[in-house]
Amino acid sequence: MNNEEILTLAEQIVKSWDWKTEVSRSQPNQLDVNILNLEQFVPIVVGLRVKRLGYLSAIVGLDLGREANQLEVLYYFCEQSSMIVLHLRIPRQNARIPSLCEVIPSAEVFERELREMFGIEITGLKTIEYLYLPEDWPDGVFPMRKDADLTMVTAQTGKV
Amino acid sequence: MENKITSESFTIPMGPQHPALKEPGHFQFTVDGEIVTRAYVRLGYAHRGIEKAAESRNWVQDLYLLERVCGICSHIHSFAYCLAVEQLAHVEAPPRAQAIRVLVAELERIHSHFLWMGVSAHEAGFDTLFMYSWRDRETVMDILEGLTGNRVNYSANILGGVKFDVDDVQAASIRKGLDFLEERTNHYLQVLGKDAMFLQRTRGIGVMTRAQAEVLGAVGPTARASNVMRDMRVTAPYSAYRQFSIRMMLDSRGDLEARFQVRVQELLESIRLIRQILDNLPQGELSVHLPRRIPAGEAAVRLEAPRGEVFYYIKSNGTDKPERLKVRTPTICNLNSVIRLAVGHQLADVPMILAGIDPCFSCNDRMVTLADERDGSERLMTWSELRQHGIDFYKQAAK
Amino acid sequence: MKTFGVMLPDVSKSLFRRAATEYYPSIRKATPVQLRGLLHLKLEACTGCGLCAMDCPANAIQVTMLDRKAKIFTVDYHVDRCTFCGQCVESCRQGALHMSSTEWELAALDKTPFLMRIGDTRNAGTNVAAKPENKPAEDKHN
Amino acid sequence: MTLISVLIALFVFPGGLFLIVAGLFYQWFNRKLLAVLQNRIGPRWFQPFADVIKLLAKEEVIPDGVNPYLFIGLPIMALAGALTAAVYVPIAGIAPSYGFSGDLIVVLYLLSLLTLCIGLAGANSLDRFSLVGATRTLTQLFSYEAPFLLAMLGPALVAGSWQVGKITAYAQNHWLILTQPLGFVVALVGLMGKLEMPPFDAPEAHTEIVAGALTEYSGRGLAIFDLGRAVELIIGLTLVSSFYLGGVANLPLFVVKTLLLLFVMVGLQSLLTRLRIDQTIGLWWRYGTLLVLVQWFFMVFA
Repeated sequence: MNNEEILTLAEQIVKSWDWKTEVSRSQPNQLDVNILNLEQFVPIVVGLRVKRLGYLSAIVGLDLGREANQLEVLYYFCEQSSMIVLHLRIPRQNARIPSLCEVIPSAEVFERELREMFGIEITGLKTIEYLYLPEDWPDGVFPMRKDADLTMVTAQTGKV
Repeated sequence: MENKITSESFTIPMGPQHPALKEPGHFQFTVDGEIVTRAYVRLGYAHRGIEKAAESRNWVQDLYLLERVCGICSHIHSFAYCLAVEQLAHVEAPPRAQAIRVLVAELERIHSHFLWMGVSAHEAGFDTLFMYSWRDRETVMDILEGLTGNRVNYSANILGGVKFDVDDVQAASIRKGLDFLEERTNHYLQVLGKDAMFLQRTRGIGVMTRAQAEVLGAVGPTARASNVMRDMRVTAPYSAYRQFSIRMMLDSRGDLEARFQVRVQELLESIRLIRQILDNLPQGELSVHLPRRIPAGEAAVRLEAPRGEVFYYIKSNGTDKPERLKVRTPTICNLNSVIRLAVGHQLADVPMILAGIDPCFSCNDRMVTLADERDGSERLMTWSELRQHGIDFYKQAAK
Repeated sequence: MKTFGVMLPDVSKSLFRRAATEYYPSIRKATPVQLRGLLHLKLEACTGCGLCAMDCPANAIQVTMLDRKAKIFTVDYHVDRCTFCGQCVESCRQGALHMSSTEWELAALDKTPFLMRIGDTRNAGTNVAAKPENKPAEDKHN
Repeated sequence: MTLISVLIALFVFPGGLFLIVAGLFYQWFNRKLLAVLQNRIGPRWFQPFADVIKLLAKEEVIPDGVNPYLFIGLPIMALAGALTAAVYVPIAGIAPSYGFSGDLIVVLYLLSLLTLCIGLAGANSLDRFSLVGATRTLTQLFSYEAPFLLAMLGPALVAGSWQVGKITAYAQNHWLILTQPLGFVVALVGLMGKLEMPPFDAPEAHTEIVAGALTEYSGRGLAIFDLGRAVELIIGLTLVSSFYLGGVANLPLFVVKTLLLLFVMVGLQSLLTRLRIDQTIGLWWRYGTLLVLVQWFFMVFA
């Protein structure tokens, strides 16, 4: 399967699952899928998995800022030189997305990272201990958010 | 360290400080006699907050910050960053610069694989191989020093190109070094494939099947040793790899021996590629100019680091600083596999299995320790503040 | 084919060979010309634009403009912060900066040699020892 | 023999002080040669002495939860055992000071006392690395002990005596390495196992279990264990060289023979990869013991 076939097939899968899903090509080798309904997310991933369209290369968290009041999560599925990117947009408050661990075991570390860095609750994630942050890290401070108040952290922990 | 001995489980901690780990990471192995029954990992001891710190530095400064994500594969990080930024700015480095970047990347791969060979031999208790492979690694480090001006953190890249040229004198000295390295690599191929005592420690140990490797998301030589075709240089060629193609080294056995074979054969392939580049170095400029403000947009690049696929995501908002920068290093993918592979093995094999993926903890631990709200005018002030709080962005974990 | 002692040739050769380890303080290897060592500034070429300071990833260079018209400025070079990446040399449009390939043994017992103040020091108003000759205090190359 | 000469023999030469100094010198030879074989510079001649002096001067930390008497007593017992063994062994080309019928067995078990003490010391401290190290030390002890013992009994059998002095006297005229080559090999490799040299250093494999049984030891205790190892090294070398390499003749010849043996051992160290503990046991029981038994078979029927 070459890149074009991979991306076309992926587009078909996504479209056939939910015809309203926005799909675009920002790069020749990249398919951007804007998932509007969180419930569609896991089934689409399963669809991609079944057809062996890429492995999960990375999960990127984004903070779109206070004005947008949204967080964005990008899932990069890569095969050869093609990239299928699933975009999830969620509100900053009570951010919650489903876990992919059941479908893709290797998603666990990425999701743990996402959870502690952005404060996005992952439904179905089994291990919720900190992967990177220290044990005494204060609750409710998510360092990768744009407005994270980290000077307070320094004062509290008295170190680093 | 409190003692947890119950009738069933006996937990052995490895790390954060442990002789088997050249960097801090924490593993807990529950053993039954000598057999590992459960493994647990905890990272973050070399966490320097690079991703967050990158958001408060300008595009040029980030280049050097990211080079310090890892001390061994430093070039590939700045390479990936440059590619992503150049993609955002819609420019492409001149062909000669691209070739030189790949040249340094392959030299770095040689350096990294030699280093890894020594470390794993040391884990296996074969110190002679360790000493010899590190002695020979000096050759490639000398080459890199003569070429770039530093032994680690080469700083070969600038945004839009490279800093230096390769002249005939340097090419000749590189070739001379490569001849020696090739001879030594062939010798090590013999040692690793023949030495009965060493094979006892590698053959059939830590076997990862192809299906496992795919499910656990292994990348790089670890995946290729399990016959998974993942090599960005081949499957998604970038930069000068489009002109200078490389062969993918695969092995179907999936054990430690296969990982050794794959890496050592990659060494030979890298040596071949470097010679090819030196023979056909394109003529032209060394760099193009990039604006200080990078146009808004998103870019994701994937490159093949010595340890596997490295993933960079950069989002620009049109200012002189990146909006978001995400680094996914190969070790984090491979660590998954090692945790699962260790179970059922002898405790004595665990360091070998760990070393088999060539783990690099400082690569993993990047994101956040502390950040700074900083603008240009307060530069020195915040810097001293940062220093005060002791985040060692620059004095990062050795390696 | 499995055999024992495959490294025997290496080991036996070593008996008659000088150790590969460097005898560092007693014998110094020559450094390559490319080596990025201590930074040097040609004051007469410098315009005090501050591009080097802006691009320095370690904030090792500080340019203080004292009089913009008369072009009186000081350049503080913090050797201890410098990561020797060479970006300032690339950034400088006047070609006023270059890095020495021989001055790399920069360790010192106190911090004074680590701050090098180049330029007009009359109005600097600090008590930091000025080092106009642009060199660390001890010359360890003798 | 006057009291003074006895005391000198015990404390200065050839026992006691001389033994320790010589042991440390042999340790240096081991380290230096290994470094040379690995194309390194290696330590200078006083390094082992400096190590021991430094350790002796350092504070000894007794961890919580251990029996302090055992913790302090075990290293002393180990060193004492090794030094006692020296009395029955022809050190430095001088006939053993004491001897009785069957002292060979006593010597071998006094040498094992060191290993036993290390194992107990590991088991005494509650550290997990120590416990694993202790288990491995003792496991390894049981694996090499039998073949090593059998290999040392080979010369005793042909000499017709189990007394070190008499075997040595017999070996003076018979180079047993020629008649019992297999026994010699097993004895030499067994000695490496006894001294926990690579490739038999699984009990202290530092990439796995830090320093094995002695992880918790520091300062004086560690120094004394180190001295014990040094003494054991020289006694072991003396035994093997005097049994298999033509007995003892004089001091220079003794030094040449033992250093030659050490040279071979260092060569093996540099060429071999550490064995896992299960592989060590397999090696000794499957091959070591078998080799010695084959040797015995030939001795008995030929």
